[in-house]
Amino acid sequence: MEGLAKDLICLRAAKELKPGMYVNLGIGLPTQVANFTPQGVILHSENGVLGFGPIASEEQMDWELVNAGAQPITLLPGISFFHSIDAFVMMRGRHLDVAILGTYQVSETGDLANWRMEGEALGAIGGSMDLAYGAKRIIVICEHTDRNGKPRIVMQCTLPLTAKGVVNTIITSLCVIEITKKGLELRELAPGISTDYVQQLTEPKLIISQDLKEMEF
Amino acid sequence: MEGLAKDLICLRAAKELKPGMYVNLGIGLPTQVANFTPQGVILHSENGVLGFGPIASEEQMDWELVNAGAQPITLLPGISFFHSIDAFVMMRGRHLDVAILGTYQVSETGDLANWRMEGEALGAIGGSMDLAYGAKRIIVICEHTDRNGKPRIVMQCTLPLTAKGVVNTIITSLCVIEITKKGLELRELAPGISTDYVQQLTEPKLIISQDLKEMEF
Amino acid sequence: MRAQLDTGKSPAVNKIVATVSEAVADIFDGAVVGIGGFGAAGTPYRLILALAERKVKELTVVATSPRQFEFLIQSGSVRKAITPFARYADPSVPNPLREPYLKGEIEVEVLPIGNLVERLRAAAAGIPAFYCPVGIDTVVAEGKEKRAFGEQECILEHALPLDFALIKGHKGDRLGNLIYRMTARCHNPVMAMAARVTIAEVDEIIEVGELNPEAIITPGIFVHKVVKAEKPPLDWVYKGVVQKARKT
Amino acid sequence: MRAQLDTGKSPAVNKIVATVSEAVADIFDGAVVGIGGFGAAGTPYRLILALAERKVKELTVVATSPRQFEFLIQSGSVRKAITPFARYADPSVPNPLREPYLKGEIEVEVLPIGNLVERLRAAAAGIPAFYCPVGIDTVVAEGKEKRAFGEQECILEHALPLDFALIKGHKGDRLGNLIYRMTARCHNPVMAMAARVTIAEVDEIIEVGELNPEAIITPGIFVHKVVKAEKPPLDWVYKGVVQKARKT
Repeated sequence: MEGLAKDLICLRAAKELKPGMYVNLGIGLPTQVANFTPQGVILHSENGVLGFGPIASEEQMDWELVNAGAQPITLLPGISFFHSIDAFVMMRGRHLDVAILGTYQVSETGDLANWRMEGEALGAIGGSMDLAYGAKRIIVICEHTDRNGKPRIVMQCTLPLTAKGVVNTIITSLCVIEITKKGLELRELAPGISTDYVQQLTEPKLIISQDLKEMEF
Repeated sequence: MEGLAKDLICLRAAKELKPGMYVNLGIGLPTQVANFTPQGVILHSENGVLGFGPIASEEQMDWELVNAGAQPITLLPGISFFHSIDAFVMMRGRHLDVAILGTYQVSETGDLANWRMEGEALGAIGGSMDLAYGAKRIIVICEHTDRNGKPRIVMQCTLPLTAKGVVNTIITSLCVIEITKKGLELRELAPGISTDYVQQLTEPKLIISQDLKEMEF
Repeated sequence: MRAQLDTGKSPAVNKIVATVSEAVADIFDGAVVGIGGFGAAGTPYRLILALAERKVKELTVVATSPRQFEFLIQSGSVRKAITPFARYADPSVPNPLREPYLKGEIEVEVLPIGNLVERLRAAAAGIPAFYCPVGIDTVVAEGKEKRAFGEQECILEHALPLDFALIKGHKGDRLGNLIYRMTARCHNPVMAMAARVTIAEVDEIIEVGELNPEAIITPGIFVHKVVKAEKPPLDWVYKGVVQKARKT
Repeated sequence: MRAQLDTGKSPAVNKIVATVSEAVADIFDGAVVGIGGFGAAGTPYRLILALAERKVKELTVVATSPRQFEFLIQSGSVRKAITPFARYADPSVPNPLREPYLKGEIEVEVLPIGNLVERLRAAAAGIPAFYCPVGIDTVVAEGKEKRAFGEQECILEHALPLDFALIKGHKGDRLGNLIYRMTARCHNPVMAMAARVTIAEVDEIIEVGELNPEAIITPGIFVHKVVKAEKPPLDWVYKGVVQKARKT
């Protein structure tokens, strides 16, 4: 499939983050956004840490300093540790400005399905529902289609829901879509990607923004 | 009125406390029990401290080291500070072995009324209800009668309740009473005090314990 | 493509304000204001005085006792008080709530400290309501929904969100990270968590990175303004009677 | 009349036990056992192994993921798992719950971490039940009572008390006071609070008074046994696959 490499999806997502924002990066692809966040963004992880730095290198690794995805992270001045009670107060009580989450499916009305894969007997809810309901703004980042080439942006989620009507923005390998009351508004295209191509790989009908532009990084 | 001085009531109450017990001493007279607790008793106060020592002397005073009654207290090795959320988890979640509380009235069935005085427009609930419901054992200490000479141990509380049916033991200037399913059992008398004298100043009919004895200190 | 963030750099965020007056400047008429402290310890006296001087009206104040809002009663700023001690703990100290309460000028809700703390925490944690046994069979239960869990009769208590919290820290940095000193911690952390805007007066402002990350009690996410303030005179603290203290 | 307590003496309480086997000796068949840790960090591996060796039966385990109870699945000790990650977070790691779940040998309740943490905290705090929006419109809400607060649809969640908690601290003293290390803190404090009996494995036992009273994270009231244990081999930690680790 055409479109952005994963690093570029993360880089584009990082542009949504401004100094002073409190941000959680979900398990999976979103954790990589930590490597691109502008200075002044304060990262939260649900295992109980606020204000950490990028993913640790092999030499920096300490197995007791990790994010919720168990990836080793780094210290920044001003970092704080707390227990999971307080970590989840931050998530569930609308204290976080943004959560960036991965997903299997997202619907036209912002329903999110990101905890159980197709055909899985069990699944991993983790902190995904807490973030989906609790953060002030939800940005979803993903490959535009799943590994079988099927759209992830669908009319109705067929996988078990994480939360209903919570997603604000979708950033994929092909485009940036804002979920508005009128529907899915296509705001940005990846370099070399056409509106038709995106529509072809997206179930719901897209509204083309009057300000449609090429993604910048 | 005859009977024990306040210090002796506190001293007798302190005998109920054993090493390893976690204990809260309510505002008022009970705070003075801190001066008599045997070594190994771990004192809790609802403003967020566990494992403190006796009331501070004039020279030891630090206005940021106080109990819930705003009395200056002292440090012991092993003391810990925490916020009021955790302080009240300890109280409400059955983590404390004993709470010693003052009272205006206590009923035959262990109802407690200790937050609003006769004729008061408002009152001070403070942490009294939290302790009354939350501690594993409630010991009430008080003068046997109120300042007008009327019984504090009554058939029915006429003052607003703190909690219903929670008191286990009453230690007064005259005696020690255990609240049993059958009623109030008189277990100990202060030196020189007679059963008749206690009954005369107590509304409910007392059951005289087969092991009735003189208080020891 | 932007280079990777330099590690070792602290976030470019500055929550420090210069004066207590500036710190309380946004508090509006009718706001719900929580005030930290338990007794004198942990009470943000300088913020309280600054707020009293602004003469805002119709506040709902949430605090342990009148010790935290007596200045605000005097400035005519209080419409309602939600407090576990609707007088000083020591009943011999004159009660500043009594007259305005009897005259109907100030509404008073008296409640167990634990119910108050849990209601604030619930607001912080996105929990709209919870059941608890504390208060059952008492005036606290009047007018409240009741329900038994097992043999335990409970009341339904609702979250109590704050528009503003005035709190007292010991040391703070420009990210809003705070530590407290001994029992001056008390209600300050929960007030901070429950408020939309938390304003902290501190004894000392320190550099980012000076606080031990394992011992930060209130992480900066819960704090919006930090101001250095002088400690209160000791006779405010020991006398208990705030009127007297004003003369110093 | 007894003389006043000497100040400066610490309480004569000793919660230290000599071995991890002794520490878990009282855990009975059918017990509800909470296990701290989030990923490898904060996981009390030595206590878990000691419990697996006892071959108790029919446990309900409450933990972040199978990482905390894979040894107990292998020892046939688990009847039910209450866990937010009903597989490893990385789906490419083989899921030890899958087979026993599909065969009906282990019942699995998968739930949001926050609901789990709040249910544990509720048990600790004497709150039998609370409402929260997280889980509404999902499988988490199935069979649960629902109620709207304002426009917010919520589910009723119940307290989850533990018979035992196995936790991992960094340093502890004989009173049970604990500190943790960085993100190894995670669920350990809430497990400690929610359990009738809390058993802590620590890297180091220190003298009473050595911990900074302002930085004690779990006060001793929540801890009943403390045992010094070796840190786990690093390949348990990094490989993610616990079976491999057993061979070391």
